[in-house]
Amino acid sequence: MAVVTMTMAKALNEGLRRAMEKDPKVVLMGEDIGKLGGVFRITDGLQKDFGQDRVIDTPLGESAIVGTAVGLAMRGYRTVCEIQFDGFVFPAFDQIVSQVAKLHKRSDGVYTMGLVIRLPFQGGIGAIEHHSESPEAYFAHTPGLRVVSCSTPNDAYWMIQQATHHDDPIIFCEPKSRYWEKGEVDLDSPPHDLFDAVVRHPGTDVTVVGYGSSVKTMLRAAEAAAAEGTSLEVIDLCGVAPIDFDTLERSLNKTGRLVVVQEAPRTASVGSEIVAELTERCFYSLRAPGLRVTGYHVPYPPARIEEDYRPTVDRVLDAVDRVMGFES
Amino acid sequence: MAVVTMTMAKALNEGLRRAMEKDPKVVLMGEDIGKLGGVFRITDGLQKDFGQDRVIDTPLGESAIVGTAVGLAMRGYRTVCEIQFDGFVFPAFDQIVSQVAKLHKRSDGVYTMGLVIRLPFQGGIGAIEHHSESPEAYFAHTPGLRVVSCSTPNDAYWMIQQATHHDDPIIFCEPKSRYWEKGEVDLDSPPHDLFDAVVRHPGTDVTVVGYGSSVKTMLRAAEAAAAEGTSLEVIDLCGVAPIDFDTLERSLNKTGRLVVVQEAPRTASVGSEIVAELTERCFYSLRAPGLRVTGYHVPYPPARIEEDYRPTVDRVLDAVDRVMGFES
Amino acid sequence: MIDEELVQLLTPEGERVAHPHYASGLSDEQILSMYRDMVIVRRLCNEATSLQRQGQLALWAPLQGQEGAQIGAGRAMAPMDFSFPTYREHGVAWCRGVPPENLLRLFRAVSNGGWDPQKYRHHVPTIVLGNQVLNAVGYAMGIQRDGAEEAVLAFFGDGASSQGDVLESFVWASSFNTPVVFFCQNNQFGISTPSSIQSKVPLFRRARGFGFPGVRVDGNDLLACYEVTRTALDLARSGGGPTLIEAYTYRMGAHTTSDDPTRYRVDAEVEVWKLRDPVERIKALLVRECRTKPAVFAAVDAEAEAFSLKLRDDVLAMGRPDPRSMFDHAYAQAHPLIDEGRREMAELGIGGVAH
Amino acid sequence: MIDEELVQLLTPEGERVAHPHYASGLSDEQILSMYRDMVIVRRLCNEATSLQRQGQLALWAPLQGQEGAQIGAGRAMAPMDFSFPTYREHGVAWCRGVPPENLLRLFRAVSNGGWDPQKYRHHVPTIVLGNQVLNAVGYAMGIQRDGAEEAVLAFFGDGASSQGDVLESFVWASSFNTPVVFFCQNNQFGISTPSSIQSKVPLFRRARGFGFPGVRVDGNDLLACYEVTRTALDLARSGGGPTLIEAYTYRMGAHTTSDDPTRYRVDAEVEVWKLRDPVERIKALLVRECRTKPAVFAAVDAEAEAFSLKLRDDVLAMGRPDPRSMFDHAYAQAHPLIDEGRREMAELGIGGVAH
Ligand SMILES: Cc1ncc(C[n+]2csc(CCOP(=O)(O)OP(=O)(O)O)c2C)c(N)n1
Ligand SMILES: Cc1ncc(C[n+]2csc(CCOP(=O)(O)OP(=O)(O)O)c2C)c(N)n1
Ligand SMILES: [Mg+2]
Ligand SMILES: [Mg+2]
Repeated sequence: MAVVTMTMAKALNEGLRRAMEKDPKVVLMGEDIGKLGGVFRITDGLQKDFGQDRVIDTPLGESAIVGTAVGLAMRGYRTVCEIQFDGFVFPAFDQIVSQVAKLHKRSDGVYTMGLVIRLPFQGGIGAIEHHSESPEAYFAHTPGLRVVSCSTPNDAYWMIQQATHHDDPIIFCEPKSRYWEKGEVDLDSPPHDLFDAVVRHPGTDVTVVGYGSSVKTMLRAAEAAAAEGTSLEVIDLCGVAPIDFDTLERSLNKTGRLVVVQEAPRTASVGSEIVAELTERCFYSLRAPGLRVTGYHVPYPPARIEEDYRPTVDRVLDAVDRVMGFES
Repeated sequence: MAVVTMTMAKALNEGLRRAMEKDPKVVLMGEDIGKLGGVFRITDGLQKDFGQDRVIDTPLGESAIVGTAVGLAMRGYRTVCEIQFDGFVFPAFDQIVSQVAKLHKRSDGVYTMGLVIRLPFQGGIGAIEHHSESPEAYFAHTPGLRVVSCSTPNDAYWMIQQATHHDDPIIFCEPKSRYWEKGEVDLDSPPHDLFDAVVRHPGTDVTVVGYGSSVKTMLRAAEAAAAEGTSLEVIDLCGVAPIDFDTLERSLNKTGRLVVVQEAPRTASVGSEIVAELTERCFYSLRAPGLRVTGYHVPYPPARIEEDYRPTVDRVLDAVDRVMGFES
Repeated sequence: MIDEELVQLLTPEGERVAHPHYASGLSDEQILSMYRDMVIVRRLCNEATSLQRQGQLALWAPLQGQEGAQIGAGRAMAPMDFSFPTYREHGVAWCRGVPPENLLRLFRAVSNGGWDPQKYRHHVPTIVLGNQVLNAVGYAMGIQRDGAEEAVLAFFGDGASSQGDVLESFVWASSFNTPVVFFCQNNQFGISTPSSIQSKVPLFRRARGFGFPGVRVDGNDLLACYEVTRTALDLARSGGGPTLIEAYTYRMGAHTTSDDPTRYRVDAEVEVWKLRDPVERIKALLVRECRTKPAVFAAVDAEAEAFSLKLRDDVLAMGRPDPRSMFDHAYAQAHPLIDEGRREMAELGIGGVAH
Repeated sequence: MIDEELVQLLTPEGERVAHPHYASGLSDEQILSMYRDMVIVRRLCNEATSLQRQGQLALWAPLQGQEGAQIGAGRAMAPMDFSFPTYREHGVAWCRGVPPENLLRLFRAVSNGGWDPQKYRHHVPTIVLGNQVLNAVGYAMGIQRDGAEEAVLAFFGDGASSQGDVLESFVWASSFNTPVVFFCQNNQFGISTPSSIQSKVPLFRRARGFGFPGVRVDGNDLLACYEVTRTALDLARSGGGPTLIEAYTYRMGAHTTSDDPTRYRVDAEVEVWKLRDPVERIKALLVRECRTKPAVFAAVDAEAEAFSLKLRDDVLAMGRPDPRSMFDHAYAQAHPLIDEGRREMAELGIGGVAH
């Protein structure tokens, strides 16, 4: 079994390389992804090895990147689009919602929209405005789309391949603050199916659910809570839409307490969905209402104060205390 | 007290007229709103009376309609933008999310984005694709924006005025299937504040919450339920973001049971938010989990089968039965 | 209105005119066959309008006046070429072989598409203005990667020409030199909005500034539309890159059956354009030059009549879709919310036995 | 590279050249004063770059090489005109009177804006490429409605020129004949992407097809940039409608301090452009023609040096904002989720005493 240690950025790069090797119809498109290798170097070296026809440096324009990927999909190509930063996906929103999400249906299944839209998302890297957004709820809300997020190099390596070979359009959310953290990657077999939620830390008192950058925060909270005698079960969603509710339900039926963690603002979010759906599924098991630890309802703040916007270990523990306190 | 009977379409028209009379800085922009009076005739006659500078027939392009409205707002104008149909708001999504929602903040309060984006939304008129969407969750999720929806001519008349004079950007959702229904309009005083939820039918057993087109469905369900001995309290949100949770909470603390009705798909929706938030606020009052009666997780279907997609009285009653049955 | 920049091979009276770059190489048979196409799609359009009036269609978007542009462009395509229509290209769909009753499924509100786009190499309608033009450029990028000798014909209107998506398409098509021909039917209105609000200069001129040629053609001149489109498609297929064709024409009817054009235009204008009717123009040519007999025209009319009767029957036979079909093809792979929706509908007893 | 379409009033060596339509009317004092501007903003840029290297700024987007275009354009504006920058128009901001330390607030990540845009009639930065150009057209529509004699100057880059928003701006500006001047600095790169990928023909030509004039100006020629911009703004202010100015220039430095240009361009190219340095060009003119003394240049350098020291101090003095400030101005009117956020933060003990 080949296990290699690498960063998430490298794992994505290797995963894309492997997906391209496996299927000659896989092409990459985006701004500055060729010669430069992308601003995060995720596509580093791929244009050199696969040529300009498969790793395409595009003119500037997200609507066009996605809009042409739709046409390529009609022609049998699987395009992995890179959106340079989360905040720049909105010019493409119309093509995503009106075409990408609906064309499989509108063509009665004749065309599959097997394309991937890669979004470096969430904050925590000290960037300027529009570079730290968490737009996943918009896509999760949209029928026809799927959304995933990776939180480890191993998941990144495998999930980008699974997403590329998947026949539905997938918004692939990469927690950019984790790009440079290393981890072991098993090159031989995938750790789980693409949309499976993964228990990252087993526990018994509170089910804590999140994805992307929040996974690290939750794990640190679990450590801190353990020191205080509270056992957190940390679940990494991986599949943000659809959500693997069976795994969540199992956990919640055990713990009876739920905390959801996300950087995105709270209203009508993935966190809202998790709380609403699990309340319905596990009503009799619930010992407290599910709580959401989220970004505030304000535009993403300047980076110097972003750590007071993003969920912190403290805020997670605070919510844990509150759900634990509900019975006393 | 002047009370006049008119359609919601006419009420919006009269409301816009009054807003324009009151404030010369109010301008209207949109495709075909001038000479034609808009495809729904909401702006009928206004160009004739206020001139082409205040009722502007624009070139075709939603991003430009909203993008220029931002510039007009910087110059002190209050633009009421008409988006011809819900499904055509997405080309403007970037301007809405990146500029409209954020510029008040980015300018440290120097500029107010007091503009209104009118969206004829929801289905039920037998239209072709993209003419029956319910995109309100996207906007409700976005900090910096506000969302409202009217369900009666009286509300339409007053809410469009309140929205136009409001200093924050407002997505004004008009249930197009109700445009031609008549109701009494009190020309003298507004029925409620812009974001106030309104109890449309008092009841004691189940709190049923919705907005726009769903209000009629809920009221009919309340009638049917009453015949069976179940008393529904029907609440019209009016303010979709922010939501008047105090009113909902009061009702739910009384009934202990919640059903939310919306045409939009369920995942990460306004309905998810209501259930999640009210579960948190009213945990000990809840006798059953809040249920959501929504559109399915599919692209809006062809109109011949749309009534099986949109929440029906039957489906609402089914949910009512389920929350009523939870204790037995 | 008619200027020297306009490619014309036939006067409104059906007389041939010479053009320095274009000449019609169509045989009499071909012209007659295209005349037949025009008559049939016009008949189709009339039938659809009356079906809508009778409540059998939810909506109809008539093409009257644009038959010359659409049949000219549609017939200029090679079999392996691919077209991307809006919601009004009934004439093009006809040329591509889309069964007319399929064409009406959208308007009967029983489908959001209506036919197999791959089979006819004619995309299903795109209603969000401009979206399909970018999709067309992407499809053309696929052709390049496949090394195929094919071209794409992307349709849009004068209104849509203002949309960012259409304009970005110009950038991309030029940058990648894609085999795509942009076919803009300037029918002078986007619903009520005159094309002068979209552009103060003729639309075809826009192409130049994006680095590729633009041509304005008399959109009511079938022969000119055919030749200009064929030439542009040939160029595209052989690696010569994109062309923008502006077919200058006129929407004789309403925008759709929901529209009331008397609110924004005067009858006199419509009357003027009646004199430029693309169908009559070809008929005049056939009579004068090809000596086509009245019996032939009568036969075409009869065929169109029979065609429309069959169309009517086919439309009336289109039942309400099974509501459960809304779950089909929403996703290509299994999805829990689809399963759940199917289950819920079955429990509600909707749509017969659950599958 | 230099072609006859390019407006130039000064050779790279600082010698005057005649142009049929434009002539510089600037006095020696004005030229010297604009030279001073260029030196100071270049110094500002160097200081910001080293502040970033020292961890005092999160990012910096250098303008080196574009001083001629920016000071030329910025100084051509009338006081009541309004400018819409991207994230790189430090030179324009300087001309508008924006305090330089305010300019750095964005890059120190203590603000998403940084100054009062209304006070300086210079908008805060727009980072989503192209958005501001539509906003600028809207602002110009406001000017028209107010009957004011003002004009708008909208900045964007060669990369952004491909965005739908920029292209739609052209449509609207032409349609409404708005008093807006589009100023595209073609610095030949959008990060790593050469401008040839955005357009195969000179960008200024795009305007013509939208119905208004385009001009290409030597962006490293301060005098030409000034005259061309002033003329276009005058035209706009007097009802003549929009102009597109393409300032053909070169980004001497990296895209931002996060960028590594060695990955996508060769040193030789940079060296060539050093010979066209806009600051040196004016200095040469001043020496030769205005007989400016070395002491004057030394004084400017000294002033720039002092300026940069003060700037450094000002930046270092910028503390971390109160986290509670994130709730200010998120909305203009009361909002329950803002109140709740403030309350929650107070309970967490963040940011001192709750207000
Ligand atoms: C993005 C978008 N905005 C608005 C509409 C509503 N709409 C449908 S057709 C139309 C006018 C289109 O005019 P044009 O492009 O000239 O095509 P034509 O109808 O004349 O064939 C409008 C505004 C739409 N379909 N899509
Ligand atoms: C909509 C959008 N997409 C992508 C980006 C990321 N980005 C920032 S600058 C840049 C290149 C811009 O090039 P250009 O317009 O030439 O301006 P320059 O940086 O050269 O001044 C890109 C792609 C962005 N800011 N906005
Ligand atoms: Mg038209
Ligand atoms: Mg550039």
